[in-house]
Amino acid sequence: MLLQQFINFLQLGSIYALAAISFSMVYGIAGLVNFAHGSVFTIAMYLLFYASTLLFKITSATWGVFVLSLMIASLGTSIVAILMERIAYKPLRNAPPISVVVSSVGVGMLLEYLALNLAGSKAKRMPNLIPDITIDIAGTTIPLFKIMIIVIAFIAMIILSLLVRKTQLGVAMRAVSQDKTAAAFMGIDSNRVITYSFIFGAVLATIAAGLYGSAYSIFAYNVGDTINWWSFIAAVLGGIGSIEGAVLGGFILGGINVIAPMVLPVSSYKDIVAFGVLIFVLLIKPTGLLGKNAAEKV
Amino acid sequence: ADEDTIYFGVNYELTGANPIIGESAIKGVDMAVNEINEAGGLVVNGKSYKFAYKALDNGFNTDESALNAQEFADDESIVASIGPNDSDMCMATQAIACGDGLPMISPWSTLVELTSCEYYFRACFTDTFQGAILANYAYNYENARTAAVLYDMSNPYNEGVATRFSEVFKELGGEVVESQTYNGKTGEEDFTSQLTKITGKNPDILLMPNFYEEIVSQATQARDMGYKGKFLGSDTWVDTSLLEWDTEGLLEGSAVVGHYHKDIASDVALKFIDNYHKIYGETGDPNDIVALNYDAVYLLKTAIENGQSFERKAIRDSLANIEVYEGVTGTMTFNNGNGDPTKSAVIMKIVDGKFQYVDSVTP
Amino acid sequence: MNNEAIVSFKNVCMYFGGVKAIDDISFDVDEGQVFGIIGPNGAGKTTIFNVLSGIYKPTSGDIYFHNRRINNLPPNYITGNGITRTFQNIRLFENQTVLDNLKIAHYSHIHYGIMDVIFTSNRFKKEEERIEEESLAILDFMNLTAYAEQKAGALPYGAQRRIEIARALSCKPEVLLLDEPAAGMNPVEIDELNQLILKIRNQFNLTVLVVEHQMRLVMEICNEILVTNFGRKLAIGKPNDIKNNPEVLEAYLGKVKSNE
Amino acid sequence: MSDRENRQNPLLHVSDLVVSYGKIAAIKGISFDVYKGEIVAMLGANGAGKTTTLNALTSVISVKNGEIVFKGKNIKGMPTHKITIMGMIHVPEGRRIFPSLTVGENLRAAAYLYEKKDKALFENRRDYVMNLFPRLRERVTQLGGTLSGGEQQMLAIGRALITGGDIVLMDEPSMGMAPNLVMEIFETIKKIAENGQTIMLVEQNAMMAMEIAHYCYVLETGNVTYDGTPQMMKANKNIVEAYLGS
Amino acid sequence: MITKRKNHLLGDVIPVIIIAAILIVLKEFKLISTSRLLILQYIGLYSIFVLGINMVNGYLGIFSLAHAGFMASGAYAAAISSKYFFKESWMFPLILLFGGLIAMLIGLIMSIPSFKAKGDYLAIITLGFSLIVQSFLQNWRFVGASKGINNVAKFTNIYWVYGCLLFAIIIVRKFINSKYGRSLKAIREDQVASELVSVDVKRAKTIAFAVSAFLIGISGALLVHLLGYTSPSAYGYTNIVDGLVMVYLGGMGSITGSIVGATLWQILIQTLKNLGTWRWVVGGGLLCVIMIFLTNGIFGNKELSDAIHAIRKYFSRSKTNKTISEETTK
Ligand SMILES: Nc1ncnc2c1ncn2[C@@H]1O[C@H](COP(=O)(O)OP(=O)(O)OP(=O)(O)O)[C@@H](O)[C@H]1O
Ligand SMILES: Nc1ncnc2c1ncn2[C@@H]1O[C@H](COP(=O)(O)OP(=O)(O)OP(=O)(O)O)[C@@H](O)[C@H]1O
Ligand SMILES: CC(C)C[C@H](N)C(=O)O
Ligand SMILES: [Mg+2]
Ligand SMILES: [Mg+2]
Repeated sequence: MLLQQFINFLQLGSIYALAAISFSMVYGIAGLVNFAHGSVFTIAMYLLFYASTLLFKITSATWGVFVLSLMIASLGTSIVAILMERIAYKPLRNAPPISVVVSSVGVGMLLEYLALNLAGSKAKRMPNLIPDITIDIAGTTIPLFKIMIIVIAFIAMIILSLLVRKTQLGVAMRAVSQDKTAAAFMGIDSNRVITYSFIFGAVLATIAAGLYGSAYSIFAYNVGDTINWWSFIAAVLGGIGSIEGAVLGGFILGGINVIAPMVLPVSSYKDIVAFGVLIFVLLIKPTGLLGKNAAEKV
Repeated sequence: ADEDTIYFGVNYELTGANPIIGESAIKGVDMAVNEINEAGGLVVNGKSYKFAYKALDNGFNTDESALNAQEFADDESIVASIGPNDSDMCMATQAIACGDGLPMISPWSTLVELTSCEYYFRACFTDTFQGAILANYAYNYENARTAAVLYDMSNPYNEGVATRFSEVFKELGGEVVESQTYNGKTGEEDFTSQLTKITGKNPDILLMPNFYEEIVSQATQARDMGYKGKFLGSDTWVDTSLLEWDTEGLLEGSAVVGHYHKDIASDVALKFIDNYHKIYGETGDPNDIVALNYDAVYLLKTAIENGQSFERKAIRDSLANIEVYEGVTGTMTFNNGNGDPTKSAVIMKIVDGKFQYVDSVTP
Repeated sequence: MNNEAIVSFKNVCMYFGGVKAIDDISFDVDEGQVFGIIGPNGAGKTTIFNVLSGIYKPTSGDIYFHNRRINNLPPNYITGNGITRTFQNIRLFENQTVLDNLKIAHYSHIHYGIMDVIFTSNRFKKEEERIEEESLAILDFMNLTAYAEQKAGALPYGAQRRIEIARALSCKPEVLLLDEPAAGMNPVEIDELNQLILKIRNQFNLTVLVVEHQMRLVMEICNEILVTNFGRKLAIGKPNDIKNNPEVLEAYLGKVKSNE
Repeated sequence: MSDRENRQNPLLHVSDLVVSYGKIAAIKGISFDVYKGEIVAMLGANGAGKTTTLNALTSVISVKNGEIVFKGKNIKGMPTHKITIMGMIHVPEGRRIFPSLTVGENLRAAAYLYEKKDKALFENRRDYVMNLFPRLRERVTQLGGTLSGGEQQMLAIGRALITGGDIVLMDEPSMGMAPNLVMEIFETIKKIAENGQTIMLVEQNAMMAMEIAHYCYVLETGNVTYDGTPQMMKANKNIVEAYLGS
Repeated sequence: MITKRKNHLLGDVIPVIIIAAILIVLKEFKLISTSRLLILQYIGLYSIFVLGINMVNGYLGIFSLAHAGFMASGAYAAAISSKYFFKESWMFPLILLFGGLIAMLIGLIMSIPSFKAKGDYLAIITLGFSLIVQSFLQNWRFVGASKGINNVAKFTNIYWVYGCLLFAIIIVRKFINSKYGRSLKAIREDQVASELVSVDVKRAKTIAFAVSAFLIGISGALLVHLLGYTSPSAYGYTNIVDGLVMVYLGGMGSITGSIVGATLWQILIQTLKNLGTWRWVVGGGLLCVIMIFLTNGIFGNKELSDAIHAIRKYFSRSKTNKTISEETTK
């Protein structure tokens, strides 16, 4: 039972963590609390749904369908993300960040309700994207998809973390996030770098959607809403701009969600406890768990 | 021409958290209105009038629900209002119903407090009623002696059913071994901890009075956590999508309370189902929301024709005195001294991926 | 001697992790002096100002102002009670007018409360009038009147430096800390600044501490100079002694003497 | 290089440049040339428009009127990063260090254009910079934002040296530098020029600037009022009085 | 010389008085339907709400999401007080005050995290606070848990709403033009520099949060007594986002902007209703377009009174032209 709960925690944590880093890509680099990111997640869900439903009509090779529909959906969400960036955010590059937040709220609504109008208000069930196999670990049967979710999420996280920390592009991304003009003096095209961050964000959101869909198959047009809030919370909790932080934040939220109802006598107090813990942590570490102290010297 | 048209308002949840409610609701209303008009409209004082409605989206938002209600109340051509469906939305309009004397019929709000206002009526039974039925069913039909509940604590409906179920189940001699909640408003999708606790107590039956979109996930997780017993569901389960989604048959054997069933359907109901398929061409049968909204319109019609008046007060009085209305969702009688109809509920069981009729319960 | 000192450092240390920004520094500043602090880049000069104005709490040691220990006081309290500074990287309220920049700095010397605000009491009106007049007077003194209604951020560098000084004066300090006031000025402008600093000191009865790399300023107006290097005190003395101190020449001024 | 009049094809040619903030013109139609291998100094009082000029060259602010020809190509309105790629490097006023990147990462960001292709070049240049400013080597892992003012200035210059390019625009590189380092910086500038890079230098330290410059322009409230060789400048009483002091 | 700048209090208040007068006429002569009147009351009370948010998010420049929590506290406190203590309609001012004060008390507590945490970290702390309030109300049986409170006396009317709005505007104006207001704007730009010119940052933040919460609490109190009902679900994410949209749409740090933001958003919600499910496709698009073309919100940080000031200046200039040209030649 404990092992099972642990796996559940890992599963939920991985999904939150992945969603959080996908959010964090744009958030950390373009410095934008992107309320429309949830809509990208929603769109990813629909694209995955339609792509896989269609593909399953042709073939029954689950893995193939999984990978292929992820690719199709990633392409779709990337295009959406690029358009979104060009149309709604680029004109606001020099605006106060908060204006961009409001603009993103607008874009988010637009995309979400577009999805509602195109796909209908009926909820959908994501086909099983990961083969329905169970494995035995120490006497407990664990569905394969749970393991896969955890594995895929970890791979994505490690790749991304290396990318941002070690590569030239990663350094450029962080430079752009701090001073676009100064970055331009180094020959860095900030628009391009920001576009990359939107694309990475979209692809990661798509993977997160694929995993989410495998775990919780029924979804409607507003799935992305709460995911977005959780991602925002996780990203901040871990320390803004830190990929590892977002991962940690995601796992903590997952942990609270799994542990709180377990230890509390009355599960309806769960949210109070969860947000209480959140506030407490941020009061003790006001720059997030892994966030660097904002480098400001007088 | 316009003088011959009688309007009512529809205050419905087209956008916001659960757009499927609004979409289904308007289908039911639309069907009923068209049918009535085809059949010659409303006949009052020997004259026949066309029946029509003005629909306003409330965005699943209390401010907007109230505003819609106020707009209907102001509009003198509007005789009554149908909806909202959600209890929270309804409660925001309650003060207007009474304050301005506009009769309102909620098709689907099962919250007990709703009809404490004398202008509010409903086309459905209440949470107390269905909670009791569920408890009885669990105890007597399934011989359950221990039960557990898992419900969305952010919604008064879910809480209402769960609470009543627990009360009655205890009265009958059973024991509610675990009562677990989650918060639907924060988009919770993982219930494994709650379900682990429930499974640990090994209840005979598990009640999940939640919206059907959440059920598959909850059932899957319950099974994953090793829950072997049966599930029990409330009227928010009754939508054929639920059965389509349940590809693994996890819900087999679960029982739910609903508002009507094809197998015991009256002619009215059969015609309704038939028409629905003709108009909307959908494979699944109309869900309870469609049926209740349809009935709500007919209730209004009945009241108007009974009272032979379009006056709001008169409509209210005549609604309160409807003796028999044969609806899709059963026969209703308003004899409780308030806006609650006396009507029966249907117990159904999910067998072979279908809702199978088990029994009807009359109060 | 000690009792006359308005500001004194006693064995102050300030460490950032492994970096010893200030390492055991002691000195006294007498009232009415212009006290210079010089030293190579990263020698801890700005950090001395930072601990003195309360932004950082020193790792160890004590700081006295009028013989009162001020190590643990919050910055706004220290500023309100007589030690005010300017910044090496100008930090004006860029989007506000020059006049408002000065009015903000009056904060601790405005005597009315919330209730006066709500009821627009006479006291409120009088105080508001007073600070407006005082601000304008300071601007006039600093030759900045022309800029009063302009946004501070759009003004030339030199003007911004003077506005910073004007703003600091609005806090009614006894001790004024200037961090590289002459940076970005040409020799002619520096000469003007020298006069200005002396004028301010005399007019407002101040003690001035100034960090600067421009010898044209330091040697001209300072009564005493502290030289730091790697966070430690290298020398302290009169300008002439410092100018000819071989250690200072080696570590700071460079082999060739500055053009004088 | 005093035979400037006879030289053809300046590396950078600016004519009738007008820049304004809102309605107020900060630069009122200035022209100047910079030839390859030269150190050109631009002098002027506070607020004369020196920074504005440099910012206009690299499109940090938009140009209202005039022409900017760099390597024979009109770069007016070209995005900043493309101008950098063409070889014009800007060391801005106020240093503009990336505060949350470490010193090492700041330097690495400066090699964005070629690091992938030529890692060795980056390492060479980085070593050169670190030898020039040993303090930067000591502090590779310190966050840029916590450096002292002068240390930041070292880093800003170091970044430009790493980026390379044909012409470096320096906005008051000696600002906030200790006297001993000021001399070192001017020597470095001289050395860079000798190695073939061109320098456009904005300086308040007119004395030092003139020592190393080949040609000077004097800017007064948005207009070029004098230009000539340093010798000519030093001979001009007005200029000496206004910028060099007694 | 400097034109001495008077506080054109009337500049902001007069329009509201005029509007209110028009409303009274409309209402008393029944020239307007009750539902239009209801929209106007929403506009009025959300203007108060937004003015409150603006104190912290606009003037102080903190990205706070605490407003849902403040509104809930004000609404519930007021509802309880009118249900159990202040049952008569003449006690309505007491009810409003009670709602405002309870919210203010909570606001005082909420200012503490802002001493230490900054930016989005503070945003999440305040978000957590709002959600804790909501969750607490969902659990509290005494106030109906998720069912909320119904049968609350409908004391609110257009006079109360616009009376309170007028009060709110005056309070905010006075506040902003005092040393406290100036210090908020200074902190918004540079907290460290503010401290180093003697501004008591903690005090300024505490006061800002308190005033903000007080106004938001009053708007909540007005809302419950307008609808006669409230439930916890009204104070969740939607409320939080709506508040943000209204503040920044109008312009942060502008009183006029707050009112314009609230008005525009309420009108947008109503007019788009006819579009069915397309309403938020259009609404979202519009929001985005407005922000692109008016990057600082509709009013930016300008006030209506600035326009009056400018006009006055223009006219006075033509009169005193001579003296000014004298000054400039000097
Ligand atoms: N917050 C901090 N974290 C880490 N190191 C710091 C911090 N503040 C200062 N330092 C280091 O402490 C040393 C002293 O810095 P300080 O700013 O006092 O130098 P300075 O003497 O003012 O130099 P300059 O003349 O260049 O302005 C520097 O090496 C600097 O890098
Ligand atoms: N953002 C701005 N908005 C409005 N005016 C500006 C702005 N930046 C600069 N100016 C004005 O343009 C003129 C030129 O300024 P610039 O910064 O180019 O001068 P500078 O020669 O570099 O002076 P310094 O030696 O002080 O750096 C000044 O009068 C200044 O007030
Ligand atoms: C779930 C809701 C839309 C309907 C439910 N019967 C209620 O009373 O609220
Ligand atoms: Mg310094
Ligand atoms: Mg400059």
